[in-house]
Amino acid sequence: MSEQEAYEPRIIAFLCKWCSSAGSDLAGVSRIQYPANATPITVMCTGAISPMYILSAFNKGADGVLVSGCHLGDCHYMEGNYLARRKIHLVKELLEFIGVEPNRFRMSWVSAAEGAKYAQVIKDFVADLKPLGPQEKLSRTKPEAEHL
Amino acid sequence: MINLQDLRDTARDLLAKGEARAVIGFRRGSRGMAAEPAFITRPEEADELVWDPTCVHNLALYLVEDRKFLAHNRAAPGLPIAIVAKGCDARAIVVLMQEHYFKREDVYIIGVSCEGTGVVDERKLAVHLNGAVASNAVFDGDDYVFTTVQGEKRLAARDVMADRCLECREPFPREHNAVLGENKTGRELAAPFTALARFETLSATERWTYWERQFDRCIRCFACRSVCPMCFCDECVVDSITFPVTAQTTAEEKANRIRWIERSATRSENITYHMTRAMHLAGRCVDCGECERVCPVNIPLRLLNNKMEREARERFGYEPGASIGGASLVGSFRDEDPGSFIR
Amino acid sequence: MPDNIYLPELARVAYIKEEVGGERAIKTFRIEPVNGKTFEHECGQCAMLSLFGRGEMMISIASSPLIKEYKQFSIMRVGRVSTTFHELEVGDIVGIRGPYGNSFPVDDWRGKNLFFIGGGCGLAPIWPVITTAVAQRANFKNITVFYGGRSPRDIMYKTELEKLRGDVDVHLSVDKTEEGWSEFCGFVPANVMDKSPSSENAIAITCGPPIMIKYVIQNLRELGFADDQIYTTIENKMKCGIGKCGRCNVGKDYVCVKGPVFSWAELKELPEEY
Amino acid sequence: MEKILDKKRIDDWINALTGWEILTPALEDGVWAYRPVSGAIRLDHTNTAQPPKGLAFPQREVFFSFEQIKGEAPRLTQILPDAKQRAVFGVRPCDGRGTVRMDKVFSDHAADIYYQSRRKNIVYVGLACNQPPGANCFCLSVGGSPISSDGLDVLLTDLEDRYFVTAVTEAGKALIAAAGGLLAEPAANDRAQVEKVHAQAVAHPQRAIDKPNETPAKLKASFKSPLWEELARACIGCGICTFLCPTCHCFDINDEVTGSAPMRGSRVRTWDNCQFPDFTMHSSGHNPRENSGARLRQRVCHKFQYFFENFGMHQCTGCGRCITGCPVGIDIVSVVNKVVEHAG
Amino acid sequence: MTKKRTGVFVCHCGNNIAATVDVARVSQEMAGEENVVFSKDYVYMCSDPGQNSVIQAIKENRLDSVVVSCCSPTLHEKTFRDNASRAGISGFTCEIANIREQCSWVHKDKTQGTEKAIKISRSAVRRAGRNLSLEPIAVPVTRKVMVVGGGIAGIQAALDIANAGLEVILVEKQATLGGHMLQLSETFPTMDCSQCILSPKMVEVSRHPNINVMTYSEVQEVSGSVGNFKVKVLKKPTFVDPEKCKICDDCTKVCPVVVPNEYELNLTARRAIYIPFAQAIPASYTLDESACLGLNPIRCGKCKDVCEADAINYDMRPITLTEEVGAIVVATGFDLYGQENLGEYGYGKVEDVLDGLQFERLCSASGATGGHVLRPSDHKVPKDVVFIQCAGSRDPAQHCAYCSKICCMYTAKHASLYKHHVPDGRAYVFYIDIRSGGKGYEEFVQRTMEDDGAIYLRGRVSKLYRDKEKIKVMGTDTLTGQNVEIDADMVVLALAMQPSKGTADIAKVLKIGRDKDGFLAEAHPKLKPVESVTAGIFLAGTAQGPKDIPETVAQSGAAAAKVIALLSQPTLSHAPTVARVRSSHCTGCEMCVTACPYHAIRLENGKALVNEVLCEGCGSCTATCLRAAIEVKNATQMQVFEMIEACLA
Repeated sequence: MSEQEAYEPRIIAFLCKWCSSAGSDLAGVSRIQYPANATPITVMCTGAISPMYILSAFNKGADGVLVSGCHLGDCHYMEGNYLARRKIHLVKELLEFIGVEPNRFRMSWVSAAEGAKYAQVIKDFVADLKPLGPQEKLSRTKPEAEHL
Repeated sequence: MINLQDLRDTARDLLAKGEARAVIGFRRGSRGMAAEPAFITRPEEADELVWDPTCVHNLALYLVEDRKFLAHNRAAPGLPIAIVAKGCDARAIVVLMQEHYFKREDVYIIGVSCEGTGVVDERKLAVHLNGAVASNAVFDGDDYVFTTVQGEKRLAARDVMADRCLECREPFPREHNAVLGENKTGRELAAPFTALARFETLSATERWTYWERQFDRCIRCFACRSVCPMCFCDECVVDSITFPVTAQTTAEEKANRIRWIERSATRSENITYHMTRAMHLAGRCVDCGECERVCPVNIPLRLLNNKMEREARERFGYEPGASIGGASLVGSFRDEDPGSFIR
Repeated sequence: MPDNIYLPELARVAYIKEEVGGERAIKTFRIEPVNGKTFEHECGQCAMLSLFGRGEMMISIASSPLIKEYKQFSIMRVGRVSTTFHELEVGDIVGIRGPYGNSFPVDDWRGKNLFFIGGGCGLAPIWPVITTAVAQRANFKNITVFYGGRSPRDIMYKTELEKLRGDVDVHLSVDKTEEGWSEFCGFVPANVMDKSPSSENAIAITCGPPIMIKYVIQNLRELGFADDQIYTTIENKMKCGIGKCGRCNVGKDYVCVKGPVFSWAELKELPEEY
Repeated sequence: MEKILDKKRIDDWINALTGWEILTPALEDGVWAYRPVSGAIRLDHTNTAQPPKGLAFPQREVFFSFEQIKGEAPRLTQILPDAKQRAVFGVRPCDGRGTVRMDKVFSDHAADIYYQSRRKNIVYVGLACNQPPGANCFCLSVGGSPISSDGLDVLLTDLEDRYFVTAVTEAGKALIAAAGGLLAEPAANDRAQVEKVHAQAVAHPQRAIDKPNETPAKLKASFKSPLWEELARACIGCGICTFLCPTCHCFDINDEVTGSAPMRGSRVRTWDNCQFPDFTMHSSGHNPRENSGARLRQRVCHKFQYFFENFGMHQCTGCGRCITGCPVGIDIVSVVNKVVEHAG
Repeated sequence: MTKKRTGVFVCHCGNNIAATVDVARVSQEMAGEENVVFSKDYVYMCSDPGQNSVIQAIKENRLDSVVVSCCSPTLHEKTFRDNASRAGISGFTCEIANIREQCSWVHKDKTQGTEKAIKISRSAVRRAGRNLSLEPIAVPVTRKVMVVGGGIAGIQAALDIANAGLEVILVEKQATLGGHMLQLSETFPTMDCSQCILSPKMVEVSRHPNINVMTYSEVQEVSGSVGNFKVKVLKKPTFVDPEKCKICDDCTKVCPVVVPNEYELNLTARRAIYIPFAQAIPASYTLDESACLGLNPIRCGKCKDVCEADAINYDMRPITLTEEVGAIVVATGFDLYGQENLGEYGYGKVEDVLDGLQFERLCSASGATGGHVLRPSDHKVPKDVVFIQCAGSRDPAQHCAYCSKICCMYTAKHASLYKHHVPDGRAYVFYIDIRSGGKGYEEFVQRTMEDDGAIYLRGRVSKLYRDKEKIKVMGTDTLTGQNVEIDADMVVLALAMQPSKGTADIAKVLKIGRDKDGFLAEAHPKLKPVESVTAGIFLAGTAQGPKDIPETVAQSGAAAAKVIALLSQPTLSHAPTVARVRSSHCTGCEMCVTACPYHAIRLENGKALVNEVLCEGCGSCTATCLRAAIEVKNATQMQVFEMIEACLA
């Protein structure tokens, strides 16, 4: 088995409780299989996801971070995902700006009815991450170059 | 062309007439040609004030310090505090007021227009003076004139001007009580975000190699944070977590401080620190460029903040420091915000 | 001095007692070396306790040097590390390094009257001196302990203090009295004035909140105590314990090296940065 | 031991030093910094932005790592820095004298093995300042000089086309020896020229502390002076002055957690700074040095009074970095002068 | 302060989890966690013995927090929180680790599955380790209800609620109650007269001591939350005092202004002052401000002059009333798919092409033609009438994707009504297929075909145009495959049902969601069909989706029952997981205030202050605050921080 196949990216998936987490539940109920790389962290709303969470996940060694919430207009809290969209956009731009591979950070809308989509999102994410190899740019777990 | 006497007279009158309890401005420093922040409370001190290309500091910071001082001593502001503010400084003051850090009536803004020029970048100047040391600097139209041991040296301002000034969107302090100098907004210097645009032509890998080198230099002196008027939090994500925020902070709170970022100047922590700062300044940074100026190891911090600022402008139609009222960038949204990146 | 001054020894928490409850609770911990042997210390010295993953804190050793099998610390819950310390259970392992700082010149005090004046958790730093003096009772003349807390509930070492009576004159006080409190009511300095001890052939050792120390010293001098008859200990933020990290620096001295014990004669020469 | 080295041959000398890591000043993104040598070496720096302090006393030093499995005793592993041999070229005399002061702190009493294991493997090849001094240099005021070899192992003096090489220590001699026949014996005119150059260097006008000898006493007398607060009014409490200082050694110790199942991490030392407001703050919230005035006083007095009282020397080498670097123009020379003058 | 004592319970869920997750290992790994003092796995945690073992373990081990690694929290979070409470600790200290839906059911590899299950459980343990023992917040309730919409849905709900002894405010936009049902002639399948069954209810409403009817009124603004809403209602002026008005009709006789009568679907005209129907409630005239010459005696004032009761008052002004209610029922009804949307079938362009409601009016005895079916253009009796079903429905390409559900039935009704009125006429019905689910529905359609002889043609109408007297209707009968061409006198379109115009606005005002078709969204399609996503706001009638009268009435009853159940409690309980301000960190920058979708935060002397009843705990404030000065209890940044750490440990 090639090196790339051997490497299993570690993904943190921030899911909103009402849509995406429910969506992933539906994927479960429908027994749709997808890779086990993503560990879900359920939050009340994507609007509650502070940019710190994302930076911190990378800092703690995540190879990829996913933020998933309700489609626009479906937010259980009406506006949370609109606020999130703006914040996440900025984080994404910033990460790419300093040269972090765009594929390491991803946002998606997955409704409670889109179990299949959730599975697909994870499949794609894992597939896109594998060629990139471990994330070492923001990760503190990486051995340190001495500071002069 | 600003007449220094007008500046001094304005300051003197404010103090003499008891309309301000102090004037924050610039005075001649002891270090070569450089000006330094001045805090004058007596009318006769007004003549210490100067206005020249070395008035680089964003004095808005000291309004924050003043607030903290008052809060610490549970004192009421009383008379307003007057401050000499360039275009960018005035924008910073507006953001602070937008965030209710102090009230409009607590500040008397003596605006100074940067007109045809901005302020000098000592690093650029050093190159032009190769070795010589300037003891004095004055504005002269679109030029700076420096006094060195070899005599006078006249340089086109734009050649030794700080990048932040070259790219300045508004050299005129829109928000002011009194203002000196003409409104030369829209002067023909470098377009805003020029450096940013240049940088963005690089590939992702090139960008990373660049930032890697920059962040590796950071020694975590936190000057970028200390000098920033927007970094007024009492507790910062990178502070030593053994430090109690206030005397009232409970043992519980101290024990439960989150250590987002270590104090070690390692790459991962440095990057996370600077990224966090950029995020926290998104929609608040007015590009006064102080962080970049003070950095002892010359990290181009403006690029990060500019990036956020341009996103805010172009994608969200948001302009920091434009109005005192109005929602914050991250506390609001528009239906037409970009969302194409979402799957 | 070990060759790596930053590397702590491991020690086991053998005994925990809650002295005082409430927001600023005080707990007493006995810790014994895991590998059987540990450093010796003198009265008044401190040790750096650590919880791995949380950090270190400098605490004065509250047990007498005569006790070798364990070291005792009375810790108030104020900061990050101390709060976590209060969560410990018997058997937990902590780190310890030391001893740091100078000590009370107990031997120079042979044949003298000793007055100990403590307030709040300020009893802990002078406790080793008291217990040592009592253990070597014959070496000293009268031993008197003044100690006070906000209320009866804030009195630490209650049972231990009771045990002292007989060997020692114990004068307790509380700022606010409560039902069933028979002893002095008022601040510690007042209690001292109330008993007005003689400065004759005497040494006064005081420790407690800065404000208390200030007035105690004032009163003692009124009672005729000379500057070199008065001893106290001061604390500053410390990180290294060996005069390098710069935190506890006061004037030319480092509290972790030249302190924490100072005679008033020495202390008043120092800049007021403690 | 004194030698002469043809400037063109300095690279050969460096190449001859096999097994050594060679650091030389390099201009990177507009900043002079010590970097592992690559290509032809440049020694035309006024001085580096940072002193070589970090080589023996890095911003981050790992003391030991720990791992704690629930119910078991924590496992501690001491981590000593790897002892690679380093030669640093182009160190200015002020920074050479900086290392002397660092040695005092970390080696005199309670030796610090982390500092020492790095320090003992570093050889400083100094370069005398015989070009006009930087705008904020004042080494002469603090007992130093542009040609001082204090704390250096080798001192180079630039004689236009060649270097006059003086070995100061045994380590220095060894370094020269390693070059074999590369370095020649100096001729009489070389010595004459060195003396001339040195004389000129010392004669260059510098900024000056007016009464260096009276300073400690005058500072002691000025502890309660209102001047401190006034002079520190603009201070923003950043770490530039101390982090760029060749002699500042204050540090913080923290536990860095890298994993939580089981809990593991390391205890690390990082630079800290007496100008940070929280530096001396007690857990109780009480802060012995509450305002920037007190903090400026601490920095100045520590350098010009306390250290002097303890070691008989100023803890300042006049490199002027804190002046050049200060974002708000706080200028230790004028601060000292003002306070001393004010003390009468 | 002591360490947390957490218990972990790992469920096998038979083989559902155990098949792909080594449950024993998960439980053993969790035992290694700092705060965990008890850890076990069991075959069915949610079974009675399972639940009891949780309660027992809590008591025996003095647990203060619980983590159950099992199925999705949506299924058993409540179960185990109740167990926790029964064991004497706060239910909010209990966390669910979803290792079934999010793990065992979606992975095959046991090693990977187990690893992931451990991560998920560990992060739940870390979170539980910092949970506060919270108890629900008790909220006093206002025992008063607002029903928005005075159609049959609103009327029914209002009556049911009022009869349960609660006060009701019934708000209707139009000048009369009744809604669309009042416009119908007969109702399928029983063919009883619509007005005859509706008007008694309208009267009952108007007379009911517990019901306050506000017609010609609109909801403008809603604040507050379940149990305590504050509603601003705008009452438009009718310029006629219903108390005085004798409905003598003198005023209309003198009114010089003539405008189309919307209540008659513009088949007839009315005056500027008018009464929508004879049976209108309130029984009073309304002066249409937009049509009137100017509410000014000098301009006109004829009506005022003739009114003997002196009921007319030109000085009436709009008034805004603020009502406090504990719950709201939204029954804003439907509109027909408007001609502005429907290009085909000459609707609104070709004369004598009518929509369903217009045809109802033609058949209605109270209608323009006095119950005679005459075509509008020339008042002749139409001999050939074409009925077109699914006009705008079931057409995802151009129009509504959904089926409007009632068209099959009312078209059958129309056809048979027509045949009763014009026995020698011919009724053609173009249909895609017939959906007649419902009691007696299929039989009704059969009767229409067989007894009344309506001609059903399966297929769509391809072309339709006016040809002098006639309307040429061309289409294909897909059953015979033949092209059909009919010279019709009249065409009736069974237009799609869509949410009434006001629905979008009311949804915005009430902050309740709408589905993709614009109908009000129910909280759960199956389990909460009459609840909106916002607590305390319920849905009834066609505003929620197309339905016929019996269904509407049933749903109204259901909504009423929910409201009654809700307000029968003395106090409501509100989740305690709400935002809390760390005022030592708050600088009063107001970012959270603007970010809060519930307007639950305000500044008070320079610091943010949370209204715990309004706060839904979404956490938008947390992510917006730069200083972590505001956090949601039991979902703090510290907890997320540690969960991230746990997942990457």
